[in-house]
Amino acid sequence: MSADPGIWVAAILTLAIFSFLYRENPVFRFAEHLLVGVSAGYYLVQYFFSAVYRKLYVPVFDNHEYILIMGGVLGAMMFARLWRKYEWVSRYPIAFYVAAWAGYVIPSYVQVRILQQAESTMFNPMALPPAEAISNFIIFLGVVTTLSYFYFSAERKGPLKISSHVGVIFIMIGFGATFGYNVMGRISLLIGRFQFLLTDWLGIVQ
Amino acid sequence: MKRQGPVVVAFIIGMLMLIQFFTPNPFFLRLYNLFLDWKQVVLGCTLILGTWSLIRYHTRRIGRRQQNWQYSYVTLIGLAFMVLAALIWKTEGGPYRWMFQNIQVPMQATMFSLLAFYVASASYRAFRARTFAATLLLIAGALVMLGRVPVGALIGGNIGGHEVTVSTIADWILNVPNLAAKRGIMIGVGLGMTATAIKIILGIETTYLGKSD
Amino acid sequence: MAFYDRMMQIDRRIIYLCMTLAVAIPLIVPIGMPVQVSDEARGFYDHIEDLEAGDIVLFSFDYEGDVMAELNPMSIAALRHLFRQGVRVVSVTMYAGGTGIAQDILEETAAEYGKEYGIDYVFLGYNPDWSGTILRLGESFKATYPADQFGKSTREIPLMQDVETYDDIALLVSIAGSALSEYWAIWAGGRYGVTVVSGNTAIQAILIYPYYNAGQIPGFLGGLKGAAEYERLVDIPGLGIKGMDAQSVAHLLMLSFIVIGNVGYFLSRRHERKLKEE
Amino acid sequence: MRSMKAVTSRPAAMYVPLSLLLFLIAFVLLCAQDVPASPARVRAADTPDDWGTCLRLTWSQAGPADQIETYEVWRYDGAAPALTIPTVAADSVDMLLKSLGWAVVDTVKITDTTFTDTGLDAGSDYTYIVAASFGATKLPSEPTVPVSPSKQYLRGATVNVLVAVAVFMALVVLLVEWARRGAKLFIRRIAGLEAVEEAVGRATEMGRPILYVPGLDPMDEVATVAAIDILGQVAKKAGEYETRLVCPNRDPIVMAVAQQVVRESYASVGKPHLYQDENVFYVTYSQFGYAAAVAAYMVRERPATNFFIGKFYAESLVLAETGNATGAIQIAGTDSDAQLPFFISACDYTLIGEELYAGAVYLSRRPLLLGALKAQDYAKIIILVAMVLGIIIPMLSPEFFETYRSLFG
Repeated sequence: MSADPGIWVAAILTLAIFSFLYRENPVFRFAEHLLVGVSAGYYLVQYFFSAVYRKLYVPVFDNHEYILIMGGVLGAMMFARLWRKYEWVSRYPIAFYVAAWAGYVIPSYVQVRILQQAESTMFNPMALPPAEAISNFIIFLGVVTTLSYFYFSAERKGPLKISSHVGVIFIMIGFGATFGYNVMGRISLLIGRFQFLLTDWLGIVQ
Repeated sequence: MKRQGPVVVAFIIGMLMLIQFFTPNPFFLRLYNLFLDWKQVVLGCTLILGTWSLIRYHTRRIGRRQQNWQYSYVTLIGLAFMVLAALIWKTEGGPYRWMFQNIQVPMQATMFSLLAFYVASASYRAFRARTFAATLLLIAGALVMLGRVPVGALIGGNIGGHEVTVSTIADWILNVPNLAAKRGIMIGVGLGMTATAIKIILGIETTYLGKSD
Repeated sequence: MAFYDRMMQIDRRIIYLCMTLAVAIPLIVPIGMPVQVSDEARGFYDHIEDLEAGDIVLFSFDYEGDVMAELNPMSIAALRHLFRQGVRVVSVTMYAGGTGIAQDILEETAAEYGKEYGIDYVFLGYNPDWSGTILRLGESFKATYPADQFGKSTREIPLMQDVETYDDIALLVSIAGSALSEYWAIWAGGRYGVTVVSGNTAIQAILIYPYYNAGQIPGFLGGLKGAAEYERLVDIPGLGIKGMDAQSVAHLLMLSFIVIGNVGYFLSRRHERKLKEE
Repeated sequence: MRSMKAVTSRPAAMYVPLSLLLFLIAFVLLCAQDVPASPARVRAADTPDDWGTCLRLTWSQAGPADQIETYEVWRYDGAAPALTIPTVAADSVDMLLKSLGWAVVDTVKITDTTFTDTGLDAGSDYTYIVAASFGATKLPSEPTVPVSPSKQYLRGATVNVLVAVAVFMALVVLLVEWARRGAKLFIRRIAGLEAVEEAVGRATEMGRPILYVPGLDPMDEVATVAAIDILGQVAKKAGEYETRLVCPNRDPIVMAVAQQVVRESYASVGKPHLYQDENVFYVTYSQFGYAAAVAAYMVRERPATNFFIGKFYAESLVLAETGNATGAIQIAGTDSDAQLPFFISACDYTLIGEELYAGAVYLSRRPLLLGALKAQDYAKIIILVAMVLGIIIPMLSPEFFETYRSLFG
């Protein structure tokens, strides 16, 4: 059994969280509130200090890159929302924050999520062994019908009805597969916690 | 100033970032890096607003003696302790790091590991051959689940000269129908995301600025 | 309540209890199940195996404490493999919570192979904003990370003299609990032409398949099974192989519950049909 | 030498020229192997897709590889004057080149036969020499033709993306304009969204709150923007029914935006007094800290309706399964495809992928947004046609197929 108080604290809190599976109870409630408080403090320190110190204080005061003051100005503008009358001021940093990334993602998503995915769906059936050609054709069929499932401009009637039904078949198989595949990952997390309890804390398993 | 200003800002900033992708001009790259730095500072500052909101939420609960108000002290003390610990003993070691490693990390990991239980109860409920669609979900799920553990490679046999096991079927499901569905969804989502981003830049979408229509 | 109704409505807590036992017992009493290697894991292995001594690999710890159980076995096995090959490792993390994990694993594996900090490996630490970091590394490593995790200037670290941009990187390994390996592939791979292989949590791994098939990520390890397969390939048994027994038993347990639920469902349907006929 | 002897000892004169020839061939072959040659065919060219700061050098391997240790790349800023180097002694070569204004840029491994010189000025001329160096010997190549790096305004590899983005933007602008002019645009029913009204109504009847989780991602994630849109619509309904809406947040900026949106929504249905800051609050940036708090909230306060709309990660099942156990009506919507199966198995309605983006449009029925949704559908048709062509074309002409396919890569 471990003699490290840190391990003991961690083990007790681990059990406290597990107790939620049985029912919500005071021990869990304590652990949950502690987790919220400690993690909120942790991230405040990590992000506030890393951002304001590294991206504002150091560049401006040590490196004299005065343009970075603008970040501080935008950040300060967010505080305007504490007074309802000046809340509109905070819309500027929000507009900046959202639009900067929106502009950036447009070409990236078009390239990676649309064009390249369409490209990988195309294939030359003559150049492939039959088994692979069939698999590729199934992929093609699945992509086309799944995409047709998301066609909003018409009622699902006639050919669209058939193709979106086929699309649902693919979607359901895909979801089943994702579900099944994820089971493994979820269980390994639990294995990790048990390894901690059994090895690090109790020392039963080596 | 109040209404149109932010929309104009969104247009200019968004367009600059859009152009950035297409040109090797270093000015745009510098701009991009600058914007990222500004964004970090905005997030850092807003975290103070967020934390303020958390503090107010809990002080109100205590003030009004709402149900379970005593626990709000735990949150507030935990928060205050972390901030003070960082200020007094710095973040590389000391109590700040100890709290992170022995309180935050194990609880987060345990919360995450609850998924092993939830995934079991959810699959027990959802994987039932009620409808055609649910049956497909069930079959694909069960095959992949079996195929991804060592047992799966042992179940199967030789069909037409090919070694077919649950593992190979599972791999085929992952690589063919699953891939097709994922890709179809991905293209659709890509279009939706791109359209939304275009709407933001062009000022067609403004709800995020808190404007109702 | 009829028996088949009971089969369909097992209390959640009974499922939870069985799950606890299914994971705990095999850990205490191991069974030793065989591991079969997938093509994805072989791709990951081959890309590392093809490296030459002296090559430089960028190794990114893209995860935090919550997925340690799944990803630490991969990081450890991959670093052992890299160090065994005599490859030099430049390491980073894209998560604030990843620094402690990265530091521990690097120190532990480097010590096993007698590697020296600053010459054989270096840890640059965490830089907020992963997307910016990924792109900026393409312009300059030293400008993105003026100092390493321990505050030492990167200009003074011998290993960093050979690293200016992605052009100097022979392979990028991202061990990720999120979409980060996809982003590495999209930006570092797509824009700067670095080969990216990844180790992923099982949930993330399923999203890697489109990238794997399109050749954007030519090899990856999926979940604990991926780690076990890889441990098999490098022939260094570790946490992955140890956990596979518990994994197998837990899967069988879940399948049994699903079977019970379905049998109950069919019995109840048959019963309903009988009632109708009567 | 032995062969010469052999020739003279034989009378047959015809062997003499033949032997000489053989000797010559042998000599040339031996020389080719023994005497190192300087790097040949040195070329400098502009690198594509940059801002005129790089030049790329290529050359063919100098022989023999086992003797040469490294290559030195020398640069002369400008068009170098003609140059003859009479010596191969490394020191003399260095001195001569340096005195003429040449400088070493870098030393390259013997296995490399390319080098990219960076940090140059666009438009200026540069001349290069590549010298093979071994021991005290250095064999410089002929100087290259002077080359100047040039600026490219457009990254060549992104032209297809540029065209696609331009087409898509044009579609959006056109259809939005069309909608603005009052064109009637049809959108089909989306099941999950029909249920919103019912879900809000149920919470009202039961006198319990509505929980709205706007995903875990920051405000710049597109899914979060969609989640905020839908939040606005849900808040209006909640305002009409005077039902409490609770929205815990993981990201502080999303919290700020959500507060504003909820307040405006209440105001727009004439119930501004219903808004209270404490119902839209920040919890913690920690993913599972947040999940723990929200799960605990569901068990303690038992909201009648849960919305999980936006970008989700592994915590999705913690939220959905806990909500399912409390018996709440659950409506989910996400583009995180890995989380969709969990939402589908534990929620009553799930907006899948793109439906999330259609959701806000569908609920608000704002014509401009409808126009943009139409643009998405037309783009979808273009992609579908392009993919169908992508399997028809190879059957007709495999050569053209490669070209066609490369348009997308």
